[in-house]
Amino acid sequence: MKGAHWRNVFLTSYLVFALLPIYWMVNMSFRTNEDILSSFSFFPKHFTWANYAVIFTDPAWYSGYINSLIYVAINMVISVTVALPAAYAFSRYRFLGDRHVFFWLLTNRMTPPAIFLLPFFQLYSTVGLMDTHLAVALAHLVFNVPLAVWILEGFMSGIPREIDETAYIDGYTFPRFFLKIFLPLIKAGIGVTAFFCFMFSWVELLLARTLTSVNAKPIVATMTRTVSASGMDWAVLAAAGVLTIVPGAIVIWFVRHYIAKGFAMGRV
Amino acid sequence: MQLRLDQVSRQEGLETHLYPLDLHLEPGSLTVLLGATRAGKTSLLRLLAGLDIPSRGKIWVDGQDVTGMPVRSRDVAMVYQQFINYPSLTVAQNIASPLKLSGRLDVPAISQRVRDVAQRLQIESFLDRYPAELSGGQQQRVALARALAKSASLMLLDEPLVNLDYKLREELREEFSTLFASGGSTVVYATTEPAEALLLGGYTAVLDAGELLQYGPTADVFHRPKSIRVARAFSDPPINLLPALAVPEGVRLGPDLTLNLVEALQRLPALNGQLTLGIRAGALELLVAPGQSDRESQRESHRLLVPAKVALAEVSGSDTYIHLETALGNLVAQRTGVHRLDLGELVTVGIDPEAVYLFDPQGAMVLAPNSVFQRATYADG
Amino acid sequence: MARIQLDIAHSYRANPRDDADYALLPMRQTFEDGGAYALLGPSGCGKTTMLNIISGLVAPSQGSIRFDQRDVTQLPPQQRNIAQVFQFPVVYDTMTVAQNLAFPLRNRGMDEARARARVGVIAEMLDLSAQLDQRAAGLSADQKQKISLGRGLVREDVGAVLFDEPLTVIDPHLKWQLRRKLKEIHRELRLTLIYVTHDQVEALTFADSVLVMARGRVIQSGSPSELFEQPAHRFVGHFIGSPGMNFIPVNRLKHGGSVSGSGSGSVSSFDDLIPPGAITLGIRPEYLGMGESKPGEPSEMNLLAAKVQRIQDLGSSWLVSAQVESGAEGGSDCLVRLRLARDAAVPALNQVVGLRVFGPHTRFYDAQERLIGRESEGALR
Amino acid sequence: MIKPVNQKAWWLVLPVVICVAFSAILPLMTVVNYSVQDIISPERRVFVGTEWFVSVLRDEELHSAMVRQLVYSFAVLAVEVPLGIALALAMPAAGWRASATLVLVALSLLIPWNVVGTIWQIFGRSDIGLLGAALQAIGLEYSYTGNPTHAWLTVLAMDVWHWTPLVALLCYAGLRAIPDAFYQAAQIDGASRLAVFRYIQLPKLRGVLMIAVLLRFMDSFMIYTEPFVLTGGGPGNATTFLSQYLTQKAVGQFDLGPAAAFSLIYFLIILLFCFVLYNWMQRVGTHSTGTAASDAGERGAV
Repeated sequence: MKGAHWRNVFLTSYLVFALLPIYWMVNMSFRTNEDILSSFSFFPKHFTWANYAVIFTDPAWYSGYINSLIYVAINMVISVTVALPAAYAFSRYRFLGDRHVFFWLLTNRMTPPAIFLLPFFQLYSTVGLMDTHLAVALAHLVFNVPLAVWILEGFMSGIPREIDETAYIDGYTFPRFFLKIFLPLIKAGIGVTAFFCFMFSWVELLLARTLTSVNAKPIVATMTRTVSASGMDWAVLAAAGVLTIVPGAIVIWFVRHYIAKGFAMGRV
Repeated sequence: MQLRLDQVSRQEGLETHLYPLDLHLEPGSLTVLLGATRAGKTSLLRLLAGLDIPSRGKIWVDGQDVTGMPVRSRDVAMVYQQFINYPSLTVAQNIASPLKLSGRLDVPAISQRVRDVAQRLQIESFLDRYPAELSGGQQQRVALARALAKSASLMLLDEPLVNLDYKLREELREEFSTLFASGGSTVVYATTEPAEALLLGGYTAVLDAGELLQYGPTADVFHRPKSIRVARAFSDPPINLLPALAVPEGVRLGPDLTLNLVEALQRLPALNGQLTLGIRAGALELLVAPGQSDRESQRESHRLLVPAKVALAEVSGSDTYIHLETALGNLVAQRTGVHRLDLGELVTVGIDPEAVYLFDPQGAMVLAPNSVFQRATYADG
Repeated sequence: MARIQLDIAHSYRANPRDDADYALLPMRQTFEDGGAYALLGPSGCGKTTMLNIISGLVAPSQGSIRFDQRDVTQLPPQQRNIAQVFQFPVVYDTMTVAQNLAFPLRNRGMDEARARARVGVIAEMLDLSAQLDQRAAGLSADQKQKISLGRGLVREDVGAVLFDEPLTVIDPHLKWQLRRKLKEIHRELRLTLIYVTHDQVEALTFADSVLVMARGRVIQSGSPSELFEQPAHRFVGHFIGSPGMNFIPVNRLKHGGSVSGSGSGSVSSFDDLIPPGAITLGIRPEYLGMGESKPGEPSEMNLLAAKVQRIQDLGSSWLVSAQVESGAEGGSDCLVRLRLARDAAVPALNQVVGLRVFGPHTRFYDAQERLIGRESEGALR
Repeated sequence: MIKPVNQKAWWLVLPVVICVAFSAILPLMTVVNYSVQDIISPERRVFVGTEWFVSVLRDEELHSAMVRQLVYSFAVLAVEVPLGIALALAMPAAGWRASATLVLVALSLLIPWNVVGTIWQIFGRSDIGLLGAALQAIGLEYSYTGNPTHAWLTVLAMDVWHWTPLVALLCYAGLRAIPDAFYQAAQIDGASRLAVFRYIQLPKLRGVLMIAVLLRFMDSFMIYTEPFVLTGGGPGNATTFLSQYLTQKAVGQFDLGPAAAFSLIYFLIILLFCFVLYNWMQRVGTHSTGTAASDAGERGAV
């Protein structure tokens, strides 16, 4: 069929466009700096793991990853936990100012981190949270919690309210119903939400960099600083870059079946 | 459980779902809530369950005021028209959940009870499956099983059959009467279908536009509707209603079409003015060829014959409903069995004075066929 | 306008092994030009699959479909010149009602003027004229479904119009009007109409010829009254009519049939048709009569003793359930139902009555549940 | 059935309100506080009223940054929305190919924004980058560090590369939500591929497109990291968007007052856009979800 043919051509060409830059970085990450600068090639001539070795041996590098994973994890947990009950409230009840609160939450998702830069700096210095994982995790709540509420609310609205009522009639208390009956029903939603929280917290640079200096310094910051410092160690930088993609790639693989649904549900 | 509603009403925002009503259900009785969609059946059920709180009025259970009592602490079970089960639990766990929570029974007792109920509903073979793996009919059986297993003192069913196939509906409905009988709990059953109310028997409460119009033994309500509205709500096919002018010897339905009601009128105060004559499809006689009736018993004497044209012959179950166009207006007649009548075919209908209702200008019933009423005493049993 | 011939089998599995794997077992069917057909059966019987094969939405895994003489097996729906109406309303939200109705015509390049005229006619038929310029999105579910119906009927040149449970979302009181519309339309346009439903009311009312389906087979096809009077299979007897046919295990002796031991009757008049041995007697509740059995006197011949279990008042008639006691030859207990006319004598509860099971409407079924001696039309006289 | 009113529900929302308040409202208040003071040193601060606001609003650089920002944001929408829709239509509907494509397409969304920058930094360099080298090869004097236009285009290309998948996934989800009956009916009605898109798919996608536009507009409106890494806002100010400018002021020059005032103005602008789009969405949303719900209900009834 002709239509299908053109679709595939288009799709393939887009995928090339999407993957080529990434491939290029991967390619570089397996080459030495000299090789990169001297010759131009699609495949690593002198294939080497050296760049990765550097990262895995040098604490300055790998601690970056660990830090990032820690605060992303903290953020994910907090976001989902606080968002669950709120989303339930929004999906099931009307209450004073519900729509305003919802809108207000949205605005936070929409506010440029740049705006919060200063005050966060001040605030966290005064409460002594500077350069801690918690600081970044909390800061990222600004955009992740609204998002979590948004997506979960969508998933929950998809569940008939009669199930809740039946449970109450059967004598379930709210917490018990919520944990035993309701959560299993929105597993997918929780997965997708966690995925999005991970994603936005993992990719954010500005706040993460500003609120940390040494102990909680995230990989993203580490990279930017090496850019400025050492005379452009392209190969290692590329390797570092590749490694930052890996966790995301893994997570997305797990939620691949729900992700489309997740987007649909995200109050969309 | 003895249940009393006392001037209970329900508003949501501006719209009124239920106007103040009184209702009194005897322990162990079966009550059918009959009414069209949006008549207020579901609102009433939700009040009885305690899912909603009445805007005004009180609800008494065994003499104790439960108006504000939360659902959890009430002893009720509910079956929805959608097939509502806990998707994350197996059929067995679904049925067991209310028992587990009540904590009245120990584990072996519970599993025993689950098996019994499952057996009665013929789902024992699915106990380890998940609801999603079952057909609609089976899912609804699970929902029923869960409600029955709880053996709550009040059991509420909101059009439980409406989403099932025609035959499945018939089968389950057949089982209901025995299931309810065995339970001993007070049952309230909402439906839109008059036929269903009749098959279930018990008591019927007719609802229309948020008003409780009439409550009483089902056959009684059917045969002696208080008003036109009740008669309309409780007739399928729709009851035939004709404007009728009171005259000495009976009622005039049209130019030189007068129905002789002398005998009946002797039992009544003098009628006058514009009345409404009602006759149910089943009571309307259909003479396919003039002179020949499809009934043995012919009361040639006072029978009023009206020529008619067939608009549509609807076959429902084992009956044929014939929609007719006549000088008096559109009528519906019912014949047992499956009959083929072509659109436009010419027939004659017979209106039997013994079979008609009369309603006064305010719509209140003044005359009902007495023959049917006497027989109605057979009904409960 | 077309005569449709199917010679197909269909399975959704790659290589079906046994019958269970087939959605449709190998079958030949012919739909005559201009006929009104219904495919009736419980959900999962393959009726919708058959419909989609005719329309071309599904390609049969075996066999061929012919419209008149032309083989259309490989053609997509667009080129088959059929119309189809789906269970749930499908409207193009951004278009007005008129544009929706005109859509199939525009796509086939009919000129504005003619299209508009045609749309007018259809809108008139379905009384949508008032809404023609409204946006379809805003309308109620049944209005939307009317639009879908309209799009199905708007093309005059179609070979057939296919309906997949089109009245599911229509409210009950509107249903009969739409059924009538469909019948009128069929009479005017003489289109071939094929109508899928699980609801016998729909099927028997709408169709001249009904195909009763189960488990991927066509069990019987015939006119509504044939299906009612001459069920070719016990399934049909049970499925058509409500309540379904009564079935009583009987033992055919050399001379005279013995019905589950108690009571016996001569069936000499159709000896030749019925082989001796264990068979099943079928009779519809409408035709099952009671003999006079005054206490003390010996009951008349050919009566089957049964104990009255339940009496239900169906308003226009009585439904009596009675238990037939098992007899010597290990005939099992069975419950039978009688439908008695409003003015018939109604027995009392637990009274033992004599059932007149032999009559012109009595049927016999063999061990394979098939009607015995069907070929002799309206056999038993 | 409409949701019941229940004020107790507030208890469920409270945690969210608290944590967002802690990380949003408090900061905002400090911002307000700064914006009306001149902070000479932590000890010495002077109330200056609206002075900072006035000066910020007069700031030429800000104006140009604002203009650049708007042009950029609209360019982003103009490219990404159509491309995203096309992509969604082209993606396979089911099977392993579907999930594979899904993952590949979504990949770029999971790359830290500065790494995105880095990738393109490398990719675009004419000495070691494929893109740069290629463009050189075909005789273009391409340099995203030297030539403002090139820089701007590169940033745009990067954004398209980075964010089109979001639009695509949203639309993809929207498409999957359309019941088959619609396509079947269209087939029966003899609709062309184009008609199907025009009368079924596009209308059904309205809801999701709203979201896509909203998200993309807002996110592009606050773009910071990628250009920061790639071009550092240069050459000149060619790729200095609002966030860059703000950050320069706040962290770079550390003059808190103006930065705070700027932040507030920035925030209000965003809030305005948000409000308009949100209500717009609500209207369309209620409409489209309304039909969706009814469909669902009907499906529930079978």
